[in-house]
Amino acid sequence: MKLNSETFVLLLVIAVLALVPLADISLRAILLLAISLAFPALGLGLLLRSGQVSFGHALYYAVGAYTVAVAQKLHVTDVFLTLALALAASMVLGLILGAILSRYRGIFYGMLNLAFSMVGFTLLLKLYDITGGSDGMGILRPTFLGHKFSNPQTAWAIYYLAVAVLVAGILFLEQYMRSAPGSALGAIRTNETRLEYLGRSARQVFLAGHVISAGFAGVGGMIIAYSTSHVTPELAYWTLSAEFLIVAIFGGAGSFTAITIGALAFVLLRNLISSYVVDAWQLILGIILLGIIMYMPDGLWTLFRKKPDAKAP
Amino acid sequence: MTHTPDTTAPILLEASHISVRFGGVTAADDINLQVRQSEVLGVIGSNGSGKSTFLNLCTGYIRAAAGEIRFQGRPITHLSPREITRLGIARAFQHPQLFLDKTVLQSIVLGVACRNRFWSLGTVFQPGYRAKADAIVRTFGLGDYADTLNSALPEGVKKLSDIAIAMALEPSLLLLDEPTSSVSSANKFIIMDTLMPILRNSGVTTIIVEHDMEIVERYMDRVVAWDSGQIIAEGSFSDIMRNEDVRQRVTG
Amino acid sequence: MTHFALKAAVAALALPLTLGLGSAQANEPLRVGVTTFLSGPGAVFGVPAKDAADLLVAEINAKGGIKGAPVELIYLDEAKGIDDVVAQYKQLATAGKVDLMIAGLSSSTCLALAPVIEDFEMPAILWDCGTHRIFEENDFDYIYRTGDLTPPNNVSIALYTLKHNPEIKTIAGINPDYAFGRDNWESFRTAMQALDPDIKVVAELFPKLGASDYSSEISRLSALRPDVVFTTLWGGDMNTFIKQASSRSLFNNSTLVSSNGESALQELGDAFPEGAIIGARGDSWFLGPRTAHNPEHTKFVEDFKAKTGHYPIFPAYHMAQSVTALQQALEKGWDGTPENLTKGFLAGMDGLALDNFTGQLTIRPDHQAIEDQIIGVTVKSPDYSFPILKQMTYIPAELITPPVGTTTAEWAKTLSPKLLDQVTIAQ
Amino acid sequence: MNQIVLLSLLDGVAMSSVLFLLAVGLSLIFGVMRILNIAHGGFYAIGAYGASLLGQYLIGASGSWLNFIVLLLVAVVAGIVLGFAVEKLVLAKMYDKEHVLQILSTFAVFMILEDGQKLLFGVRPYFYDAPLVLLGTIDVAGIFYTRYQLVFLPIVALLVLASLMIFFRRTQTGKIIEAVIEDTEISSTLGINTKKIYTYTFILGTFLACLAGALASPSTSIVPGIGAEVIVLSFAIVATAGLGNFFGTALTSLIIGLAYSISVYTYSEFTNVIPYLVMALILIVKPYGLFGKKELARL
Repeated sequence: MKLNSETFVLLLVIAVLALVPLADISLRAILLLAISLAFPALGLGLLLRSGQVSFGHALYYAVGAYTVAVAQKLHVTDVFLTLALALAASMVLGLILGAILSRYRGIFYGMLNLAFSMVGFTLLLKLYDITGGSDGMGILRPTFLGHKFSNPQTAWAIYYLAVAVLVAGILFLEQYMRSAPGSALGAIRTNETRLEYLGRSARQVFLAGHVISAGFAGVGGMIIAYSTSHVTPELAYWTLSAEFLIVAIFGGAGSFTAITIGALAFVLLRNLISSYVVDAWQLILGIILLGIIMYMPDGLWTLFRKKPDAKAP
Repeated sequence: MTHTPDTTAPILLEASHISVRFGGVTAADDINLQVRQSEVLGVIGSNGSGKSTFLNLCTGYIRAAAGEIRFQGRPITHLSPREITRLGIARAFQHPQLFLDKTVLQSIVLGVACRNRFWSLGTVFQPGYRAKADAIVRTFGLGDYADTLNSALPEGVKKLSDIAIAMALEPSLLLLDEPTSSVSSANKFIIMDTLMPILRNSGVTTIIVEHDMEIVERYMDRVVAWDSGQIIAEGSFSDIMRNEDVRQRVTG
Repeated sequence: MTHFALKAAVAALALPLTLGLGSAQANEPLRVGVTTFLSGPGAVFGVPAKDAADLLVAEINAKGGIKGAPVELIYLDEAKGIDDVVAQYKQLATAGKVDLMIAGLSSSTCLALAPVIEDFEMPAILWDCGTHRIFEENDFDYIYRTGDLTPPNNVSIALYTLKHNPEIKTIAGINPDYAFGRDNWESFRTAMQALDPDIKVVAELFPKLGASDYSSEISRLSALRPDVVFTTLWGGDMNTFIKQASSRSLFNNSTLVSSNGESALQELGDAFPEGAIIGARGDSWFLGPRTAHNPEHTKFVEDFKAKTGHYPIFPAYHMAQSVTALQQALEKGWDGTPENLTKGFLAGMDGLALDNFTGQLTIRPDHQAIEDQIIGVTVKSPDYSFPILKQMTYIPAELITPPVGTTTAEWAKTLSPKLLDQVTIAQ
Repeated sequence: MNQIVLLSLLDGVAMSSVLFLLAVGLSLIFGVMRILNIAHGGFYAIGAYGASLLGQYLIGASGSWLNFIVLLLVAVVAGIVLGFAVEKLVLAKMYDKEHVLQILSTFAVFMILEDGQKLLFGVRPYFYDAPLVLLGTIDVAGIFYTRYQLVFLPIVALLVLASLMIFFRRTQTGKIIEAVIEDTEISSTLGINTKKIYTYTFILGTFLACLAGALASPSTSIVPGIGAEVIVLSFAIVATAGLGNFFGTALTSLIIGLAYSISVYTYSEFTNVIPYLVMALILIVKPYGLFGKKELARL
């Protein structure tokens, strides 16, 4: 990866995530929340490359979170194992639903995602014996390869694990966009016909994108589960899906690093605002969002983007 | 520029008794046509004569009501465009189908990747693919536009870019739909003069649907004249132009 | 729109301000985290409890605090969602900004928060939630419950109901779709059927918490015409259900039975049906005969009325129980030094027996408080703008509470019609 | 058994009429403007809060026939003010933007309205059922139904449907809008002033949303977050019907309403999932909804 401005910003983000909590421990939780939000937003960022939006990715977020809870119920407490399980569970569900969803584009893709997520939300609410209904499920302190650490140690370990996974995730997405299936994602937006006439299935390309985005949402859910020690059906509610989308747009569909910054900015901004005025966060966010949509449609990405030469020489 | 057709060359594509109709219009009526290895076949006909239909039939875009199309001896009548493409039939479009968010080079590299190992996390700009793509860009004289977004290309260049992407698939049969339509008469020869050598050197068999008689006369080895879903004449340009019908119904 | 845990961080940024004030005082203040519903439908329950807590803590501080340490309350709003409350608590605890917890109006909050608090080894009192699962499924060292648990609430009202009307043959339940609702219905149903095996259950409805419309459910209940409609809907949900049901005359054919109905009397006023059998989830009620003539109680009721314009409802009493229990425990067991706070609290809570204006309760070895249950029948009163209770009866705790070490399920099996003979209700 | 069928039918009809009023405005706006208006939920909530608060304030718990004037008044005023403001201040600037951004802009408006309500009306639940009590109840097979839900709401729903039909079939403006629904491109080339039509349509849609809220308020308790609850529900209906088709919307409302109430009597555990199950199933079979057209498939 050559050191262009974007790489530099990424390194900066990593440094911030790694060092700030050491300076002020009470920021650790906030940053962890931002990270858990960044994952689904990154997933949606990938889908935005194909010009598609989902109003239902909270479903995969919730699946990731509940996987941790259910795994613990079955005495699987290892962090790395639950990470793998959350990833697998959300991707498998993504594959099953994606098999249907990949036929749809635009509003219908977005709406059908919404419908599935609301079904999931209601199931989590109603399958009382498995999910505890609206009580949700508690998450205990996990083990690390068999070691159980003290409460503070565990918190630190989970935080840095999350940071590491986030960086890995960003690097993966950037590599994916350099690969053939990733580069073909853009074709979903511009010209599926040509893709078909290059002998490749637009539907499969889109499905792959959907499954990966589901996986990212799932990992985000796994992190939120550990950071709050409790999961509830709210994690699947549509407003959360919309929040992911906002963060993605906030950062800008053009750059995964930007989306990560978007998540950080989003959460920090929320805390700042909420600590001064009660019940006005959504109002202010709404106004900010309108501003970004109208005057900065490419989000924070505009700040350090290199546009490919758009005019003929 | 035209070559005398090699009648001994093996048959690459064979359409037998192909019929298809849309509503009342007969687009193809019991068509029989053979295309031989490495020839450049021109399909002419008035608008709505069904000449473009033939390309759509060959690529599986529309299904024949009756008859069969064989490619390299293998029936392709019921295959999807994707499957047919995978067998080695590539096409360009009258209205170029381009990835408007990609540069010319990016699109061609993606084309090369589609032809080779597509499902891999490897960078699409890997040396192997890159070299192939660069070669294509060079031969098509697209060097100046390599890093220009397709959306920003002038019309004529769009056409070339569209064909270049098709060539990235290294097809054994190339289908071109009016490659010089909506191009200034000055540029149309430039396009064809870039294109033909490439086709000749690569030895790719080509079917060109064309309504511009100058182009047909200059570049086609063999011509079939199409009218209301039927082939009314077949042979070299000069041959079929002796045919009264053709002069009237096709070129007239 | 629930911001679940993300909102947690609010606390982190907001708290330094509030805490700054506290630490300015001479003695290190006791920083007590309190979770209750401050907004949403639950506020109908949670805000009176907050008022009671503020009232009592003001008194305590006016008298010099507990062992010289002023008490300082840090509220967490349960309406923001369980995840949010847990996350906020973790923030406070991690940053060392809270010493004690008074937690859990909602059973969901208790089930979620208790293990986390225990993990931080922080002393805590569960003040209102009723779920029996707390101490039956866990063995907590740091957590006590001054509020009582679900089985007594419902076994007592089942006994009362059958005493009041032995002819009951069919019952239906409509309860909120979470631990509290399901546990209450479960223990009421089993008690009724144990006390009278002929009783049939005709419907078990669990509308989701905060449902805004019960029309279809009411149609179904009206169609089934059960002798008893049992509900533990609460707060805004209770109000909505009762109003919608009353306007459709559901209670002409069915008796309303609610083990937590007392809390809805003042909210609903005359919309609340007469002849309903209701409980107050404990032995405290502002007109309860036992405390009616206790001057402390009179003062509490008057202050509360002056502060809020309402009479205290049972959540207010539950909060009062936990605050006074906390005070009594610390004054008994704590030497006043911050480092011994936890030890002192645990020592003080063990075997604590409370007998004050809130009524009587004793802490069992399993950290669970037990108390009698006051039950009555609603009747319109010239003196109040809302129905009050007649035929008030205290059902003794020992008859209706699973003994230590016995799970509710096992204990429920031991219930039999014979139990009815040991109870007499006021006529 | 028959009784159950009858009752769930009655409940279903009562519910369907609310669902229809809820969804038809959304459907109309999408049909004409191709915008999925998330703010719709916020408009509904404001209609509900406005109606019950104003009723309480002006008339009081006793209630009188004026209540119905108030219901309508609130819907009209809120509809015109909100509709005009949002269309002019936000949407007018969005028409040339990507569809994703258009949707998000309406979501931004939705969020602003959500907190606006909290600041204006507080967080305690409201329940003002005077209009409902006023109309009294009727006895069907020994069950008491409120005339309001069983008679009044369905009639209003039918009136709205009828007047929409007349408006679109008979009036000039209606025909023009119809044309726009059929094909935006063509209509603009026909020199139809789409801008003006967009404004009218959005105001009309907003009015319908506020009306739905106002009419629903007497039979439901109004709490923060109802907007979010109803918007997904109306999305489900509109998408199932086929976006932009409000006759389909009426039918779908009926289907979902009935399915819902039947589930209360049979599988009450899964009542809340019914609308989305219906939607998912129908969309899987008919990808563009019951009455949808393919051209809507692309953003």
